Amino acid sequence: MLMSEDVMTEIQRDHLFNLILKGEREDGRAFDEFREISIETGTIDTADGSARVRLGKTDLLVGVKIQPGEPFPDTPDKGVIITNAELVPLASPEYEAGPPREGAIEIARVVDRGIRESKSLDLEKLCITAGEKVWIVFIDVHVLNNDGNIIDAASMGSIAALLTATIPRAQYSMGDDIPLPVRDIPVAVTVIEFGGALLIDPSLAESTIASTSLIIITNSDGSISGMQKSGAESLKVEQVLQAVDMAKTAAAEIREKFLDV
Amino acid sequence: MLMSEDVMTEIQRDHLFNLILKGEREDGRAFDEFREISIETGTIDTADGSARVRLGKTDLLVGVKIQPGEPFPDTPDKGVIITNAELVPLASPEYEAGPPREGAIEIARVVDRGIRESKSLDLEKLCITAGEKVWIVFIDVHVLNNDGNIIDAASMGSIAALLTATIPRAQYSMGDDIPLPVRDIPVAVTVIEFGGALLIDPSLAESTIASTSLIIITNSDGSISGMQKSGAESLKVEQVLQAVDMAKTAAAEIREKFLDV
Amino acid sequence: MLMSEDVMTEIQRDHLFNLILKGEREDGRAFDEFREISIETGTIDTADGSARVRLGKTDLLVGVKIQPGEPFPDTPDKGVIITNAELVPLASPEYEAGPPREGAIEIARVVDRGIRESKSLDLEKLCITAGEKVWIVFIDVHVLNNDGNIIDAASMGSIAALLTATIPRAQYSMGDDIPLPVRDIPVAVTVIEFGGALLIDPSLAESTIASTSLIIITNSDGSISGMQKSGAESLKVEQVLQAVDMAKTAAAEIREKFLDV
Amino acid sequence: MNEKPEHFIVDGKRLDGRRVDELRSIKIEIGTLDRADGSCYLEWGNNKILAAVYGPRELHPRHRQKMTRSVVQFRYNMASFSVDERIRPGPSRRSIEISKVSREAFEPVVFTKFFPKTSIDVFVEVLQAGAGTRTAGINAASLALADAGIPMRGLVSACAVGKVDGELVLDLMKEEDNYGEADMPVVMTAGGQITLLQMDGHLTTEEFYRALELAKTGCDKVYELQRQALIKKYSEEYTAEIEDEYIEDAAPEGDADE
Amino acid sequence: MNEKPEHFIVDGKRLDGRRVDELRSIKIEIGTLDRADGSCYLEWGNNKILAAVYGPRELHPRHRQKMTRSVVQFRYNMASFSVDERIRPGPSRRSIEISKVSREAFEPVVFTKFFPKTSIDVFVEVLQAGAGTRTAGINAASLALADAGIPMRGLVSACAVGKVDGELVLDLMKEEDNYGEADMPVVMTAGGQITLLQMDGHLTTEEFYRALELAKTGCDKVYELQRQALIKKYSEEYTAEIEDEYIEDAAPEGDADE
Amino acid sequence: MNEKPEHFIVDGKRLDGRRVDELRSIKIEIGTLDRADGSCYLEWGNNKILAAVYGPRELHPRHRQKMTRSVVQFRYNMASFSVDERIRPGPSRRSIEISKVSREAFEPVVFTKFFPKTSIDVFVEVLQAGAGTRTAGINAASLALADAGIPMRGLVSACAVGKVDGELVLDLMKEEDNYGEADMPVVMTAGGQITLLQMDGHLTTEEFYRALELAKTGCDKVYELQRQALIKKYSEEYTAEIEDEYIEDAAPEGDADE
Repeated sequence: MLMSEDVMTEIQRDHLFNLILKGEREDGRAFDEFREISIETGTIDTADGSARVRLGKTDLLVGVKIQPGEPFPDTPDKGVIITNAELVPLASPEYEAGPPREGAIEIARVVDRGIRESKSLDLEKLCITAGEKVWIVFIDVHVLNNDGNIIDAASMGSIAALLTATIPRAQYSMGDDIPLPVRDIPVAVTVIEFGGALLIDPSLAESTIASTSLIIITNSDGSISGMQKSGAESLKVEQVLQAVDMAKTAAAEIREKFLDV
Repeated sequence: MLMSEDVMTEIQRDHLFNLILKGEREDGRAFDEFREISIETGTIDTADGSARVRLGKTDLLVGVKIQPGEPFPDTPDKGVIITNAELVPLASPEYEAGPPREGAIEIARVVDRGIRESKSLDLEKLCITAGEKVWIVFIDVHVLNNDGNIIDAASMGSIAALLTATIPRAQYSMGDDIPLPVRDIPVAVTVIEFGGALLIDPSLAESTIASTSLIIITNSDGSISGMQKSGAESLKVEQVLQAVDMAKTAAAEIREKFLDV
Repeated sequence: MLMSEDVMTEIQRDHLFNLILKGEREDGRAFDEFREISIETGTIDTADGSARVRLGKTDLLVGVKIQPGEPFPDTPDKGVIITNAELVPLASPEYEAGPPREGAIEIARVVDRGIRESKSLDLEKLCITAGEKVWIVFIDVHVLNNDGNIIDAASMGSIAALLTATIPRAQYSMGDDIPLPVRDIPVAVTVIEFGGALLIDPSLAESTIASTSLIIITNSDGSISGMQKSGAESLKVEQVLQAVDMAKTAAAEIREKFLDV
Repeated sequence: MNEKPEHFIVDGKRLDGRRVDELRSIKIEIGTLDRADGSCYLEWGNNKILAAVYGPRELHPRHRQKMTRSVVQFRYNMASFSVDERIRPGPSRRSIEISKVSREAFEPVVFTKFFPKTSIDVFVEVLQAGAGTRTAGINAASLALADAGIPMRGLVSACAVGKVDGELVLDLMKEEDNYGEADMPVVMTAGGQITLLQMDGHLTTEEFYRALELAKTGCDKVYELQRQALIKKYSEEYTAEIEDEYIEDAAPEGDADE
Repeated sequence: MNEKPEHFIVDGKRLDGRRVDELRSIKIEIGTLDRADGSCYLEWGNNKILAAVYGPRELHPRHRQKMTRSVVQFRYNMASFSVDERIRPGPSRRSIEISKVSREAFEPVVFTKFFPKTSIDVFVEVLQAGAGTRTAGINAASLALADAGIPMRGLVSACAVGKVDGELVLDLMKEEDNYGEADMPVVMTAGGQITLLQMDGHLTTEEFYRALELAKTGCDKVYELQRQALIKKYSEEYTAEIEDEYIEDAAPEGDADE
Repeated sequence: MNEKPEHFIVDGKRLDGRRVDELRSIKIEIGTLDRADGSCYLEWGNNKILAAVYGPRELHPRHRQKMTRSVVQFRYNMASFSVDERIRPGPSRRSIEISKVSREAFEPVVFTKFFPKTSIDVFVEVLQAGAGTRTAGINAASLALADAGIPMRGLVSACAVGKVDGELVLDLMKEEDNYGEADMPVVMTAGGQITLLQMDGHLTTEEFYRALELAKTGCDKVYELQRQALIKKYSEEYTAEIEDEYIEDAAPEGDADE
């Protein structure tokens, strides 16, 4: 290799920075513009709900499985949500096999909190016998191709999979299958800061260069149900406020175009 | 070290190859001849069945423990077989402490399938209370000295240990102890291909040189209940057919001489 | 680094050795003298019993949690003691994050045996429903600053925490909280051998130099309930006998001054 | 899980209407993943499989490097939602064994000597499982390796033979796999060399001989589909490249640097 | 666990008597641990927290070293007895996430470029947990870094804002945390730069703006307490050093070598 | 598991007929394993134990190598079928502690300085457990080390003393171990230096003094058996070597290269 990775990064950083000064992005998008989005539901027959999301070249699958199990001791009359993200080595040369690392854990936990805190699922309706048996909703995010902004794709995929999921009551001799009751449609939007500018839906190159992002999860009524700064740089209060506005607008558009049920 | 391991291997390969051209093996055996076999049962008092197998200098112990436990959800009225192989570092300079690696897992799974697919154990007779309690049969292969062909030795040891095993009903206040019901005697025979020739029961040197083997498990009536190609080379159809014949003949002999009950 | 760690150790060894020849220790203590001891109980509200022990600059916390759980199958009518020691990397540059290593395991097991073998806890009184439910007593040793002799500090902390612990019966609707019944006060004293001399309560420097120690756990009546030689050197019989006498005397003093209830 | 059917073959037709020597429908897409050096998406009956290849690339940790050849690595993994009962993520004893025999199915055909000190990493993700995931995964991986431009002696093709109602059948579906009398996955080169062979169940020697022949016809059919998919892919790419060039030529030159 | 109270705020007072913009009592001790390069013990309401810093020190394994900067590592850990129900020792998904965002709360202010190839290791042990352990841990860690003499752009200060009974409140206590409508931990520099921001729950945009302002006032208060603790520590040490010198001077010279 | 017997000693005899200072029967085979550099199979009462030694050999990973000495490693392991209730394979807290104290029982006698950068690896497998596996394992390991030709100051010998019915007894059997009042495994050199000492239970100081004396007589007896086994092994080998030479001489010279 003639140039080290650091040198490559330095050159790419300069290139992207110069573009941004001119108000441009490498792929021609506006700063507040998502890449092309495609959400396909019902992809996986073995799941109780599923969605394949493509965000530009980022590609992932969310599978929802719903099975009876024990409630947590401190919430005996509520169903349980368990969210997991697998960054399998098929999806990126940077991913390695092994137990989930902090990146995968953060993705799973942020997606989980978005669903949970928006009260999108009515957990009390997922109780079968209080203290004994409740429905466990497993949300598994399986990344297939990482071209940046896994979080937003995983968030879209999760809510799309839940919206189309069925509680498999017949399989456990508990009556007819019914749709999973979903009350709200939280949408995560990631905003990165770079050279003073704010950009949504970072590509892989953009997120490599600008390591700091703010993930904002907003609900149908425009309220916020989750937020997470991620990355090694700080943000100014004004930037945070502006990011929230950008996220709200983008989320509303995504909700309307892709998650309308 | 003056010569690298690779050079050593090269020399040994040439030596073995030249021998084979002459129809000979390093230890003077015929191509279709096992090393000396000794099977001693009832070796371990703490086990419910046990066998120590010596195959040339290969030495291992199989212990069978039978304990009550829960059935698998999809076979509520059947007992459970759990097979495990421990390649402990005492047995070979190549073995390391730690969780089982693919080699140990393959050995356990092939031995397990031999027992399972031959329907040697009548799993329905191992049911105590359907859906609640069945006998779990643990087959533990403990390798003591690896001088090649662990699989065949483990297979002989497993069936020998099962043939002499007792269901410890008294210990669990379920009546008198009874022999474990064994219906068939599957025997695994490993055949390696090297320089166009087929050899059974490879020594350690032979299996280092000729990494590809075909393991064939045959039953008392000559039928086949398991097969596994292992190793990085391919085999021709004719070779596979010839290997099956060699394995059948050798298995019948082993069954008659060492596993006659 | 101009001097390697080995050289540093060599110099320190010589220094300590010369001191000992003169009957002295680096910090001015007599050979049979503990460093300053402070035991504070009830430190942690979330625990059912707790003690913070300072032994010179060594600093640790013992927390006792008492929860209902299942008995061991072979002692269906007895409570359970589970002892664990966490050598967290905050406490020493030598400690690393990860599962407990042999050092932490030895500490936990020796402390555990001291409590167990002195029959300090009446395990039969910790039975709730024989064969089904008993009180599990978790003793967790959390090391905060390792300046040597963790074992003795952990032993003092454990018994101090148990002496002030409460069985939280109210929390589980089983009546009023009652004190945990403690019958004896075992005390561990560590003696190291160095240059022919015996010293109690080794500082970190002393225990680095003289790797071999004898831990002696004695009870209120002067009897011995546990002993453990630790380290790579051998001991003479006379040394062991003398160490037992030193330990007995020191333990009696610690018991009287710090664990009198 | 479904109950065991009374008969697997009625009037020469199987439960899904196939003849005994007929494959389930197969759909192949080559090069579906952007980050991988080669990739393939494959549907086979109810199986949905993705395979990706990375490499040759430097192998870490270094002490695992081979001075005279590349190391082939293979990881077969099931998505937790790919089966009826959710499975815990991470390797199982089953997936470790499948990974091993799958790797060995490729080692005879990959020219590893060309790339010392490197690894060639093959990843198979089972997105939806419906009997025969290992053979489906190997067929996909074979094409992903070709797509990555890894030099090989040729493709390998995989197919299973089983026994139901005492008859040998090609390419088991789920019920046949669960309740059948034998299952024998086979991987072959176009020339009929066997690179993977496993068998569970109960076959007479004579049945085994015939099963191997049936497997050969299955592998041949699969090979033909693989070959067509590659031709389609490469001719498309060829067309696409021409179009791209045309477009590039048409664009004003100065833009390229922006 | 306590039941959800009917009202969290009565007559402008919270369950523990505080006003909505009032912090719980905070107690700070700097330099409590002998082995660490820097340390801090902090009580905040019912939280009891220890933080220690080691480094800059050589980073192992070597392949994780950075040639141009130091690597900040952060480990948040809860003692098994620190909560109501005993927790198993070792990292959980929650503690791994907290460790990550806490590390990122310090990376903007630590001058890592001064110490290539090294690590700066921050360890936080929660000895007793009572709502807000991550913010308490970060405040303690901030002082432990200062105590270790690690060059920083300045301290960072942490505080959470929440919502109960529809009102924004500063520094949640346990009941407010368990049953409240939102929880938003924030870490700021003295200049108001945000180095950590998380939010769970439900806030309108307008509420969020106000919550951020309230967090700023909380962080400012915490910063003042941190500053005072450092001044107290360093003036004490200054005095102590003078005394030590005096004592050393007074001691007979020959003794020092023994 | 057996019930606790009413009396352990009746008319001066123990449950198995032994006197209080009598050992269970011991059977020793040296050099039973082919691959190991040294090995020993030992039966002691109901214990069946195998020990093997590998080394001195290069220690991996390298950063664990010591520049001035060899590293002794010891792994005590129980076969899953070696006890009444099957145990899960792999290390337990108990086996990790036993491995540690066993290693330390050998470190005082092995001349580690002769072999810098290497490890000497001792493996003990408990095939059948019947009270006293750690002492049995150490006795076997001692002979395996000698068989491997590892230079040592001398053998070490191990024996336990216990207390039942208020009396001290040598070499506990299972019931005495399970229900006795004390258990004290001891390892000594021939010169009476103590290299392992553990004690669980309840002993007065006076009892402890006597227990240590009793342990010494036990270790002395074991030492004698170990010595005899070595003599027997080496004289056999000596004879065998002479025979081999004779045979070699008798064979036609040309054959050796085939």
